[in-house]
Amino acid sequence: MLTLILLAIPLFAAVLSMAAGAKNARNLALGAGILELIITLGAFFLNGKEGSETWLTFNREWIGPLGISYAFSLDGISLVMALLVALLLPIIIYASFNRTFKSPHYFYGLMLLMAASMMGAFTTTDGLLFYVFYEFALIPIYFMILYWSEHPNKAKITLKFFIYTLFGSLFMLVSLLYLYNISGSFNMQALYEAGRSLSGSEQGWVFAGFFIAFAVKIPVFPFHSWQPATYDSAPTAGTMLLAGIMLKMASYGMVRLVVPALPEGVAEYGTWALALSAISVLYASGMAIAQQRYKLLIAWSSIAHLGVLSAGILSGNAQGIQGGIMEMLSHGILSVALFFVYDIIESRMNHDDMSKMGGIREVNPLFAFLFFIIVMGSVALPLTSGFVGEFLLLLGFYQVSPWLTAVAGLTVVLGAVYMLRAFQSMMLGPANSATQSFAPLNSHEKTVLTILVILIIALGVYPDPILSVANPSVESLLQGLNR
Amino acid sequence: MKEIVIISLLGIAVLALDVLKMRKLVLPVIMLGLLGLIGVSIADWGLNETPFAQYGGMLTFDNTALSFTIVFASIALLWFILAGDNYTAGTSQRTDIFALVLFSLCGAVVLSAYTNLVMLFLGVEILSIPVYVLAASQRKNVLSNEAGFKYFFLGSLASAVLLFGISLCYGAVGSFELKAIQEHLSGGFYSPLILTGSALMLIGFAFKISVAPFHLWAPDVYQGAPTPVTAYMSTIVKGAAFAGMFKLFGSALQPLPEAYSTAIVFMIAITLIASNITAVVQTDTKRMLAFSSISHAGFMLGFVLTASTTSPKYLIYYTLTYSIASLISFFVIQHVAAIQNEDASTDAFKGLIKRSPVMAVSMTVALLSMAGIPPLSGFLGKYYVITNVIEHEHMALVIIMVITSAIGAFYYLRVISAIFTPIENAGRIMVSDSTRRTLAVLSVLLVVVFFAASLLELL
Amino acid sequence: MEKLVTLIPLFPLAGFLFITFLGKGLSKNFIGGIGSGAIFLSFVVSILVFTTQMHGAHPTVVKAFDWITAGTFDIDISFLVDPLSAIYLLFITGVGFLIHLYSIGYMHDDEGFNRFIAYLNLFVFFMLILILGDSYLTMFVGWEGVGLCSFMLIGFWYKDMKNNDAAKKAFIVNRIGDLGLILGMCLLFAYTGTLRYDELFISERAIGGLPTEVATAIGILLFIGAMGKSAQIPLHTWLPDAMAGPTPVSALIHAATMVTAGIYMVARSSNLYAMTESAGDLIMWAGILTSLLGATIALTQNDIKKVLAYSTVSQLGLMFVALGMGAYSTAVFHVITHAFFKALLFLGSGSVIHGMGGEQDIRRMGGLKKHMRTTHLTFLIGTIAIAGIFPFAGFFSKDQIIAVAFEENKLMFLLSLVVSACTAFYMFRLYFLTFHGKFRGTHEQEHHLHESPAVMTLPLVVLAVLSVVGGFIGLPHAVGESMHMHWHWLDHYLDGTVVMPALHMDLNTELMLMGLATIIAVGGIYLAWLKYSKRGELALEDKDITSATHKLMLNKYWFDELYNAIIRKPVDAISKALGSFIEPKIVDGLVEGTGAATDAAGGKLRLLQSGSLFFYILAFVVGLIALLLYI
Amino acid sequence: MLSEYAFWFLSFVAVFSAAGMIFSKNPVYSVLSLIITFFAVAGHYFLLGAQFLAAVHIIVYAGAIMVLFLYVIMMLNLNKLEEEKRSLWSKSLSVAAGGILMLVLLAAVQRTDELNSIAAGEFNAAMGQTKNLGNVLYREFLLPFELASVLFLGAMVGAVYLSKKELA
Amino acid sequence: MELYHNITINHYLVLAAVLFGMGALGILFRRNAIIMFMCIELMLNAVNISLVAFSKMWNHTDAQVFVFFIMVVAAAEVAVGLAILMMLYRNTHSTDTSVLNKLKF
Repeated sequence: MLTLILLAIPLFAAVLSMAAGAKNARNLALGAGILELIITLGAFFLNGKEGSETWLTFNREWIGPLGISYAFSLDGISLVMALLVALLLPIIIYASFNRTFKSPHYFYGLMLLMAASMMGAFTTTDGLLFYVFYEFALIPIYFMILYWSEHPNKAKITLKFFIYTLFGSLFMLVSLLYLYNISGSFNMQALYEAGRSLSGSEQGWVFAGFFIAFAVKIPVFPFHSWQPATYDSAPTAGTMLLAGIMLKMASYGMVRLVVPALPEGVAEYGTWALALSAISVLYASGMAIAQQRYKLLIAWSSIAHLGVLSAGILSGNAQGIQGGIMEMLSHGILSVALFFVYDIIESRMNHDDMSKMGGIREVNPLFAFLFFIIVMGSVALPLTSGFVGEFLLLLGFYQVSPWLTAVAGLTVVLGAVYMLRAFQSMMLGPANSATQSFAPLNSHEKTVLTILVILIIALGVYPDPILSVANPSVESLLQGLNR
Repeated sequence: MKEIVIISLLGIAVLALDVLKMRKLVLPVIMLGLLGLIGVSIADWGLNETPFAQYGGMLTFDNTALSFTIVFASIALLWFILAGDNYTAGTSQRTDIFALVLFSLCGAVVLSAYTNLVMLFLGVEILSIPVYVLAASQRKNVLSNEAGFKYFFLGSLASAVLLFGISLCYGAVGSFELKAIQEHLSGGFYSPLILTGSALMLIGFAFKISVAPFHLWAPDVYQGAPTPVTAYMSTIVKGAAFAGMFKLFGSALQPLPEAYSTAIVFMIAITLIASNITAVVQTDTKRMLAFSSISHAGFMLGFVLTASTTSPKYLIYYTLTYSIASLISFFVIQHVAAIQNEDASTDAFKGLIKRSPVMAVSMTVALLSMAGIPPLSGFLGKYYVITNVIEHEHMALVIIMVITSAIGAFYYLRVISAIFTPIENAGRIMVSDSTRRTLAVLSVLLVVVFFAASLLELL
Repeated sequence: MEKLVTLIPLFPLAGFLFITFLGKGLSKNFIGGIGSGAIFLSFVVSILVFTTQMHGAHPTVVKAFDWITAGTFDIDISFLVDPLSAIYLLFITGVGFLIHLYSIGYMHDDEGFNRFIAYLNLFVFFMLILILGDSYLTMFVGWEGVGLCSFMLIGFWYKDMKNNDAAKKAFIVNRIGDLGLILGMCLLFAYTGTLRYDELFISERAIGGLPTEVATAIGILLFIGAMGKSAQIPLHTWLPDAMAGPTPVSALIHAATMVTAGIYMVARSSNLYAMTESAGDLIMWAGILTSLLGATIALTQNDIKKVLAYSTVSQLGLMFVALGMGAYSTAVFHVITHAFFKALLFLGSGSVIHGMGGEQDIRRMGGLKKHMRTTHLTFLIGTIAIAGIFPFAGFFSKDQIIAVAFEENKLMFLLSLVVSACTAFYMFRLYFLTFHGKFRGTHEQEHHLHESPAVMTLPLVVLAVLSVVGGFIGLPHAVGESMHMHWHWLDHYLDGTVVMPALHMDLNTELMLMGLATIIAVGGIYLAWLKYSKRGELALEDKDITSATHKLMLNKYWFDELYNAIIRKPVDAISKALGSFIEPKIVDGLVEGTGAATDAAGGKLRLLQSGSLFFYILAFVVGLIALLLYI
Repeated sequence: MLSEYAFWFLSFVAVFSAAGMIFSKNPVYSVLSLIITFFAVAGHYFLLGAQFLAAVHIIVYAGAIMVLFLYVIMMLNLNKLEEEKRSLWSKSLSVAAGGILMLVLLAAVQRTDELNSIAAGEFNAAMGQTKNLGNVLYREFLLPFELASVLFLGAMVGAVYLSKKELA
Repeated sequence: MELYHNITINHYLVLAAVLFGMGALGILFRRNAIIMFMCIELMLNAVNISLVAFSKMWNHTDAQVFVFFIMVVAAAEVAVGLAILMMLYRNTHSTDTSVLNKLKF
């Protein structure tokens, strides 16, 4: 029941927003976001309580003979993912109050639609429905970029983004259908059984299909080249949605579909995927080091972190997956934070060329302080949310492939290299003529940044509520896999 | 039977109204007639009516035929509403064209209900001959002439080939009845004669549905024909051809010999590759959609490939959803091109979102549906095809389908990009209320039909 | 009593939070009081904890809260109280308190005073977590946390980019080590399924089943972490640069506490290292090389803090030599004494710098003993202590290392004597050049020269006392016996917590070694006296240096340049290549190429649509023929 | 015996005049050649016992369809030698393609052994007669017959529509 | 199967195939729309011959009736086809199919 409500709120709000017109669109959206958050927290509260089943799951037949149903369930993993959406949505909406958009009701409507589809993808237990939500999320963001971006090259960039990700996810569809062909149902449990009944090499092929889909979206080297340009051209709210939540659908897909369904396919025939993930870390870090512009730098850094994420999840053990879940949440928060910092800087400087900045700390110590914590979260310092995830991921990954972990682990070093460099060249040193007049944070920016920073630290210091909610689900997911 | 009578009489009635100078009544009468057709089809549901059964009845209105009839009738209904704007009310041109469409529709109904190769042949011809005329119906327009002629000529050639195939089958079986053919083949053995015969029939149909390498006519004809006619061709004509083909290959020529599967797989593959890749470089949206239509034919051929295990309802679903999308897109093109000197290039769509939001949004929905993006029904159509093809273990074909789908999305999105690219001082495009409403309803339908796909199981 | 241990890190944390969020507008003295007071409270609790441990209480784990759960991986934030952590607590809070106190005076005129105290508090908090953590992972929290504080404090004066660069360097180099540590933890977990000390070493002895190679690998990986933190070759280059931070920072973080975390970690893992010879050998060699390197470079440096920094590197190396040879408690002993006298020396140098108005070059000093009596005296004590003169603290700990080396490895023994001689020489070179002779600075500086305020000299005095008596916690057998005191008290105290080597040394050898060490130290002092005091020679200006060896040492064996050439430049070049060529041309080029290829193919394929009826019919017929032929 | 000779004769005439139609440069000659072919085909019908069909064939094809053709040719004034400028390449290509198609079809219909096993039933001489044909046409084929009228109507409307002069 | 004196069904099938093939060849060979059109008629006749022969073979009338329908359709096609042709001629003044190349690529 709650799952339906979670799905209905943004959907309904989206329609309402588009119908009601521009005037109160953003407040409506914010309200919907906060309501969503409250209900998600309610679901958190219900989790594990006696008789909460009826509240947290929903199941109706859709296309019966084909084994497709409207099935949703909020187990521990889905709860965390739902939290990711419900937590970031109001923040992103509130963060976008900084800017004014043309036809805001459509802008926020699309945003809410996207939230609905992501919520759907994270909570459904039907394979096809997952695919549907996964794909559908593309549409709103596509239009958000196409219509609200001011990038001169946006048409080409969005096209590439759309086609590339669509191309990838079609492979997922093939793999899903291949499994379905055996199971006769899209119920995830049935898909797991179908997958496990396959021979190792068959699993390897099916895995390849899934991996291409997810690797494009996450993205993992060498399927990433759509991403930096897309982040660059999207309006900041769009980038936040993309980097913060949408990409997690892919990693969530790995958790939900790949790991439990194709254990042998990943373990025996998936080493290449792990290697690609590890290379991804190195490659993206290298690219990040080469960037002059802050937004591109964080775009690349995102790829680097997600390389670790992909590798950790694919290692298929409890540590890797728990780490993955934690990292998804944390990376979501951090991405939103980092891109919000971009938004703040861009709104004052009208550019994000790091070499032309410096000394902002002197002018605006509060901003620098908050930004520093975000940076520390991004370099995965203990007691920030980034660390818990990243460490668990590496821990999980190590059990599968020590040498590749050593490669992927370089993110610990390289991440510090580029993030500190960015922080240093923007914030430290003497202020120059351009940064001299860097305006103080307005109350609204302060609020957003403070909430994000608190989240970063709170989740790093006390991640237990998340981890212990997810843990039973992760263990039941891995049940029957002898690894 | 009543269906055929209604549709034929409707055509005649339209002509009569023309003669009686009551042309204003044409459209309402057609509406009523088509609604009646739909109603009758629903009333006949489950009766398996076979008219003139005592003489070896040549049509059977089973549920599949009825649902095809309903689909065709509904699409036609929508077509008439949308096309109503394009032909000046009260002219004889309008009545003539509408009558031709109705006659052609009669052929479509025959094709979905035939049980005899004679009927098949007649159905194909009744379907096609009016369309030859329709394609050429802009009499002063050389492009339209050219389209009509090419279509007519190659169509006749295909008819001849189809006929030769029918003849050879008859030679081998001694009857035109589908049932007889199926009995003849029940042992699974194909004698050379029937093998050749069915190959020729396959080619005859391959032409009608425009799959490679027999598709070359389609882009030219689609582009040259008046846009409403193109819309009609890509929806009902194509759907009816598929209905006929599916029936032939699904119920008569079973089991399909191995060589056929391979040949069809090959045809699908080159269809998808050739059409999608060529579509990428098109600048004219109408021609681009023609290639897209070919590509969809390639997909739908997948149902024929797997006809032994596929229920026709999935083909019906695909036909319906593709037709809706196709109607929307062609009519939007029509309206966009009409006010800018028949320019249907991608650039002509720039700023459409401001110039006519309804058309822009419905066009977008239609294109996304054709691209197969959920939650639009075009996705489920493709999904059904791919599931079936996977079930038959043609993995290579699946991969090609997938890759070409992605390529397909590319050219659809290019149009969408244009729609949402703002331009300066764009005037609004005025279209009639009925068109606007119809387009809006159709695009909503594309979403609804996705979620209501379970209704399909009623068939 | 052990429950109180949770308070120990909480006080500094509270101090940090208070100063950061509520400290605005409060007076500096008050802030200083809060900061030092917090540490003092911790110190008091630490004493309580320490006393219980001293009286033989059992090691206890105090759980604060659940932290990370993932399948079988289960780590809490909880604190382990045992002799090792207790004694560390004691000197960290103790020395920490003194340095806080000192900072009040030292940083009094700095606009970032609040910030500074807050950072120091935060640092102590993390250091305490590092020490108290009951698992490698909890330790790692502190480990990274102190790195963070080190970063912030090195770059404290952030307007100067040089400081920021030094801070960044420290952080990144440390991170390299941390990667090793992370991988070590991963490997440990992969084999034992836990990272808790208790389960690993005590209750379940989970390391028992480790194959030797794995133990070696883990040992090496963990040691890589220690290399970073404790500035061992090849990750030592950050420490001298870290002197860019304010002097109390150098004293607290980069001499007394943080840099000895590596030793703590290895000592903590002594059970593990005891299982493997080769890891120990590696540590030993890395230690002695670092020690020699530091000692030789220190001979030529002219920046007062740089000399001390290299001296620290060198001393840390010695501690690792001890660790490598299995003498864990000896290393800890040296850590403690070193904390006393090195903190003293740094604070003393800080006092000097304070007095000199920021001047750090010893060539511009001289004759300061007249102006800064307390500083001079305490500095001298520190210098004697580090040089290893009986009965100062440094003598006993260093002697113990030399003794172990004599037992274990004669080559080590010789090399450590060399280090010892160098140490005595460069320290007294520093001492003489700074405090003796004539003043060589500007007039203004001379005019400005003054003794530091009491809040600064008081810690000096306390530390000086500790530098004198600190050695008594580990009196050698021979001395202890004769003085009727507890000998090898520390060894007994730590026995059971860390692995103890079985040393069998008779008294004569012991005495002989002590004598030898003293002679060598005195020799070094004599040479320094001869050169810099008696002959009054001055350190050469950079441009006058001609000797190749001298240049080599002055330039720190060109390590920075080497790393620049083999790591930094290639990384930059590679990332540049990635950005300008590989990404756009190859990776994205492939993607774009696919698009372009499709386009080109479309351009060719559309030619099939020639529009010619003839061609269409031909295609039709050919298709017909093909199908018929195929069937 | 006679019928055997007749077969060969008629076949020869049919093929020969068909070739004449194809290769004649004057469209009028082509039409006339085709009419000869049709007559030959009608002869075959007769030989095969389809007398009524033969008659209808003559009437419809030779009498109506070909006259229509001729009419169009005359009206469009195409009754003169016409130069078709075509490259040798495309000509030989078309001959090759057509020839191969013919060969392939020949090969395909040659493999019809199975037909030999069909027992020759009692030949019904009356089968091709009008009465018989009429019976079948108006009973079994009544529906198609009626539908043919729809077809005609459609064709008629279409042809008239296209030939109308007014408007665009 | 022998249809009459020594003449088997194969003879007729060969005849039909030859005529059909000639029709196809003609369509390819000529560019004059009218001639090409006639070639199609030739192909239809080829089919008719085969059908009549089969009718005789199976001793069944329905194939003959089918031929009847083919003629009907052919007539309808001719009517429409010639109408299109006339119209085309009116616009292009040619019956040469090679002028039909406006729609391409």
